[in-house]
Amino acid sequence: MSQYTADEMMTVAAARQLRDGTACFVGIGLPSTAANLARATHAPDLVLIYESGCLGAKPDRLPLSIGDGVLADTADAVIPVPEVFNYWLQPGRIDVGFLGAAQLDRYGNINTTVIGGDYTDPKVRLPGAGGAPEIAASCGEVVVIVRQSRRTFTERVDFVTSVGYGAGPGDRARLGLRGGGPRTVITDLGVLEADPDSCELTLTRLHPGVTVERVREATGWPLAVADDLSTNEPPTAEELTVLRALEATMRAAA
Amino acid sequence: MSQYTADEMMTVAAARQLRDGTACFVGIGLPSTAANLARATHAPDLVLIYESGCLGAKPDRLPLSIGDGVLADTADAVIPVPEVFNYWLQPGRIDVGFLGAAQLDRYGNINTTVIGGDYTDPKVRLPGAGGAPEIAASCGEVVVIVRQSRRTFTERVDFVTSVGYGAGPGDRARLGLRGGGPRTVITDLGVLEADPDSCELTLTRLHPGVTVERVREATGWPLAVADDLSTNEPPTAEELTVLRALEATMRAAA
Amino acid sequence: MNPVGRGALTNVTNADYVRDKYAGPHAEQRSVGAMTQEAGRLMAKLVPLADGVAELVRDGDTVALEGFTHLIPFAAGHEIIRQERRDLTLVRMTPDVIYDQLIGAGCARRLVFSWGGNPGVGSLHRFRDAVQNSWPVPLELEEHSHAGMANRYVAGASGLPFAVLRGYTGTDLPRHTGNIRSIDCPFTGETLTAVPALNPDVTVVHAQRADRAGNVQMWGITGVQKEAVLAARRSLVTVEEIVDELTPVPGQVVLPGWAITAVAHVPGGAHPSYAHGYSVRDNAFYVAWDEISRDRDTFQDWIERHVQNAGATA
Amino acid sequence: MNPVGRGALTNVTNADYVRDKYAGPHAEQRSVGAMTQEAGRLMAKLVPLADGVAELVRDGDTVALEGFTHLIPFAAGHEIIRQERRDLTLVRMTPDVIYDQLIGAGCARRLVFSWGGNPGVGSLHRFRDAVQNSWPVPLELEEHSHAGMANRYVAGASGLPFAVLRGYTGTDLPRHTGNIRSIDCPFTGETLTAVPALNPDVTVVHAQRADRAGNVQMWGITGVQKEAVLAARRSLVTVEEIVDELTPVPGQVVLPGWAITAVAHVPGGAHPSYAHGYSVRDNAFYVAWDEISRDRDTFQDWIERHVQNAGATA
Repeated sequence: MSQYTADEMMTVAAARQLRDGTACFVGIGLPSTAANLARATHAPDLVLIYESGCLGAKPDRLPLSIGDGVLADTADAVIPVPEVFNYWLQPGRIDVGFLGAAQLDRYGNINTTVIGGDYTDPKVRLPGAGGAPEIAASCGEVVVIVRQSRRTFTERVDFVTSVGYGAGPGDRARLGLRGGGPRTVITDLGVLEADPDSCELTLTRLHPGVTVERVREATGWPLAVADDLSTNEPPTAEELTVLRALEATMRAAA
Repeated sequence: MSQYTADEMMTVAAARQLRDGTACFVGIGLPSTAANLARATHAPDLVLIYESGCLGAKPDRLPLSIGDGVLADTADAVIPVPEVFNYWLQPGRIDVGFLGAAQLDRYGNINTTVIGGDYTDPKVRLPGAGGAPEIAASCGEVVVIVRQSRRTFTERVDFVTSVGYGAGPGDRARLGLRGGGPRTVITDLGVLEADPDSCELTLTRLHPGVTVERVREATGWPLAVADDLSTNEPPTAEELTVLRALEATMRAAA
Repeated sequence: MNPVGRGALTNVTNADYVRDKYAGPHAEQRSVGAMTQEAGRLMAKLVPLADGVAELVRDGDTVALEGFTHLIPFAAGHEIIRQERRDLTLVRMTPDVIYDQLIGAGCARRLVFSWGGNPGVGSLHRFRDAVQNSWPVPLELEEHSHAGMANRYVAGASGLPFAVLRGYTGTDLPRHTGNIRSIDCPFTGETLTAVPALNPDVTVVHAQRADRAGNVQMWGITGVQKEAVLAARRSLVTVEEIVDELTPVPGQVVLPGWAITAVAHVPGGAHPSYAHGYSVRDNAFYVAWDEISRDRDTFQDWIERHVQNAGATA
Repeated sequence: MNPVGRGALTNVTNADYVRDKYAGPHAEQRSVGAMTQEAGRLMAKLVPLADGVAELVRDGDTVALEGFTHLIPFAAGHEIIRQERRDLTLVRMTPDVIYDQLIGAGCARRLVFSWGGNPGVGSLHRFRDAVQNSWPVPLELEEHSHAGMANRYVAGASGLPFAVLRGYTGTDLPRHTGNIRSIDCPFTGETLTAVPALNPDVTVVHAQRADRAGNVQMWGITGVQKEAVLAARRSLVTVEEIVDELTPVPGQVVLPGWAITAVAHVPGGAHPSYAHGYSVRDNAFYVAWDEISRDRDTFQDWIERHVQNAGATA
């Protein structure tokens, strides 16, 4: 087993989450890296959908942006952006939505809009919603990839950009959100899964060498831990080789 | 001057109605023949729009149907049918809509749905609305081409498929119809134009050799006749030559 | 409760929704027997036409065979006649000769449409006979405009219950077609027209090509086919050709295999209509149909000889 | 009165409407000075970029420079900075570096958007500085989701006052963005979300090619450009190349010249973004922008040297 970083473990764990043959709505950055790693390893028929309009993109390098030409060149179909949201996302055709977060609460509600202060006078102005609110609403399930820290994993998000389970069980149904919500959160420390009864994000897996205590310290609420907590397999040599080759393509293109 | 038929005079008169550089929504049959005649003679930059999705079609023969391949092969753009109606017709981008009619009343209301009896048990079941209701609603103006007879030019249409001026002045505004309505009706006997005050179709031009009396006999209501009634120029030799060549292409393709 | 605002996010104990799989109008599309799942992969299954119709088109279904005089799925329509489907609600913007045949053969109970005719020729006599004389069975009509039908498919493909348009205003259509309603703009107060989504049980279209994963490629006039397929619970696409790779073509519409239930290889499956790049319209047939279809006996004789006694690829 | 039914068709004497020309949201598109009419023909006018911006982009306008990291109209944005437009309402789904530049240069009063960032790199520092510190001028925000913005353009292009979607539900966006409302389906009673149409005064996009009649052709990722152009009262398209004939290209979007106000020949006009088939993204610039834009002085120095002192084709 090679040496690897916490980010590499996170990306590998996220990639493993994706089943072959499913359709996955991919954001740029960590989600794109993980989805392309999955496609290059155990999930060759993973369907990658980028919100720029590329359905079934099969890039041979990591795209530099959501609208990289390599996505159009390799896609099954390039479609107008309104169709991405209206014809593909909204009707529930997409199995997995991959999201990042600047803040996340115990019910998987996500903030990517503003932190601190007031909406009109924030401490930090973030990029905003993008496709996330409707990805979180309509995909079969949502996978969140985010580095874990007390600043990010907060008791309450400063702005609900994308709804997880709202304030708990039943809220998604009450709001009429038809997708399954954030089933899984992959971090650099481990994996959290929404408890099927309480909807609360629960630590179910640790990355090798990480302790529960360390995850608790990086979580801004009293963290639920699964009884059958397990430890992830470290990245295989193949996973690391492919991941590093992918990242090298991005550096080369940049 | 050559010999010509009443249908040829009608088609030539309709073609002359189309100004170069305008955008025209074309139905199959007489409208398509007239529009292509216009494009081949005085209006080379007439933009032909077919509801099958062909914008700016430039067919070198008369199409056999609204979805003839020659329309796609020669169009500036082939677009999905929903876009024809939503992006092009509905916002009022199209100057002239060309319609036929099975029945027509003095206010240019058109029936292409059922004749006689009751809607659920009609004497004659016609093809129905197609694109006509919204063409009649949204085009800058409407030109109707129809052979004139008492059966067709009726006091009251059996079914309002497409609205002309409703029951008279102000009705289009009241209904929220944004296009100008049926300004001109071209028949095998002459040309009727909507009076700007009364909205009533008024005989303004006769085809050569036709009398007012003959037009009155072919009209199912007391026909208004313009004070300055004039007579159309007969088809020129060029118009007839081009028209007959166009019609020959259709027979050849069939 | 304002469903757009955050609303009252109170705790309840029932968390069923968390465990539920999304069960919207397209749930069935992913689970129609063995047709969509093979070795865990989401892709269209390649099937013989007869099997595709047998599994996907059922008595009583709402069925759309779409096309705008181009790529009309005649062969699939003939297979529906051969398999004697009954009580179908047929949906199409421009029902033409294949719908005349389905109606004359007694497959349809109801027609949802906006223009019914023999394109470039004239009227549909079997359609007329069914409406005017209930032969061979009564035919209910639900009649729209093209703009309305196109938008109904768009809403269906979009997972919305309705669409908004400027349409039908002042016409007699809303007197006879129940599901044309008005709707007010929540911003300007302006009144517009609403029509409900169309979600056929099955949509059947013909296309030029598919690859072995069931990705479908069509070009030329593609009408409302994409929307009709995406609006449907199940879909069957007949194609001229199965190829190893779909090389890009200008003006193409590509439907990914995972959005289609089944693909059948049926060369010439659009005859007498045409497949751009593969065949031209058999205009003589359209003209001949006017005569064939005028009389019930000549119609039945034609169906007997050219459909009933012909194979699945007729 | 039910506007969908025939209503009361009574006689009134005022027939003004009959004589009125249609005066909907696109009336201006056909009559913006000399730009749309030439020898009676409806077509886009070919203009130098500086003239196009001078005539079509006005102080106080609502302006959309659209693109989804591909075909971003940087050169046109720079010309807007050079001509010192002020009080613009900038509209875009993905405001990126060119919007950071316009905002930092003080052209904008308001931003209507759904995601503002340096794509693939990080945050926009001039955007942040304007929001957090009102530098150089305060920037009002109207914030949406991508689905909402895309549908707002679709409604604008369609001549409708609003669009319907499943969106925003449960988020905090409707608390801060006034024009997100709920709407009930007139058929099912289900509550959905409505957003108002976007109709920019002018939309600016970059495309690969145009012909001499101003027909525009773009391909690759074409985002929401078609809708943004069709939704606008006026439009300006910069292109890599003017050609005699637009040969078809797979994946193309063609906008007819009669639907566009003006076309300017600006090779490289998308730099540092890319034009599929003509150039590749200058990623180093996007990375460098992160540094350049962090500091007000380095930003101003860059604008001075690379925009103010550069020609119209910079």
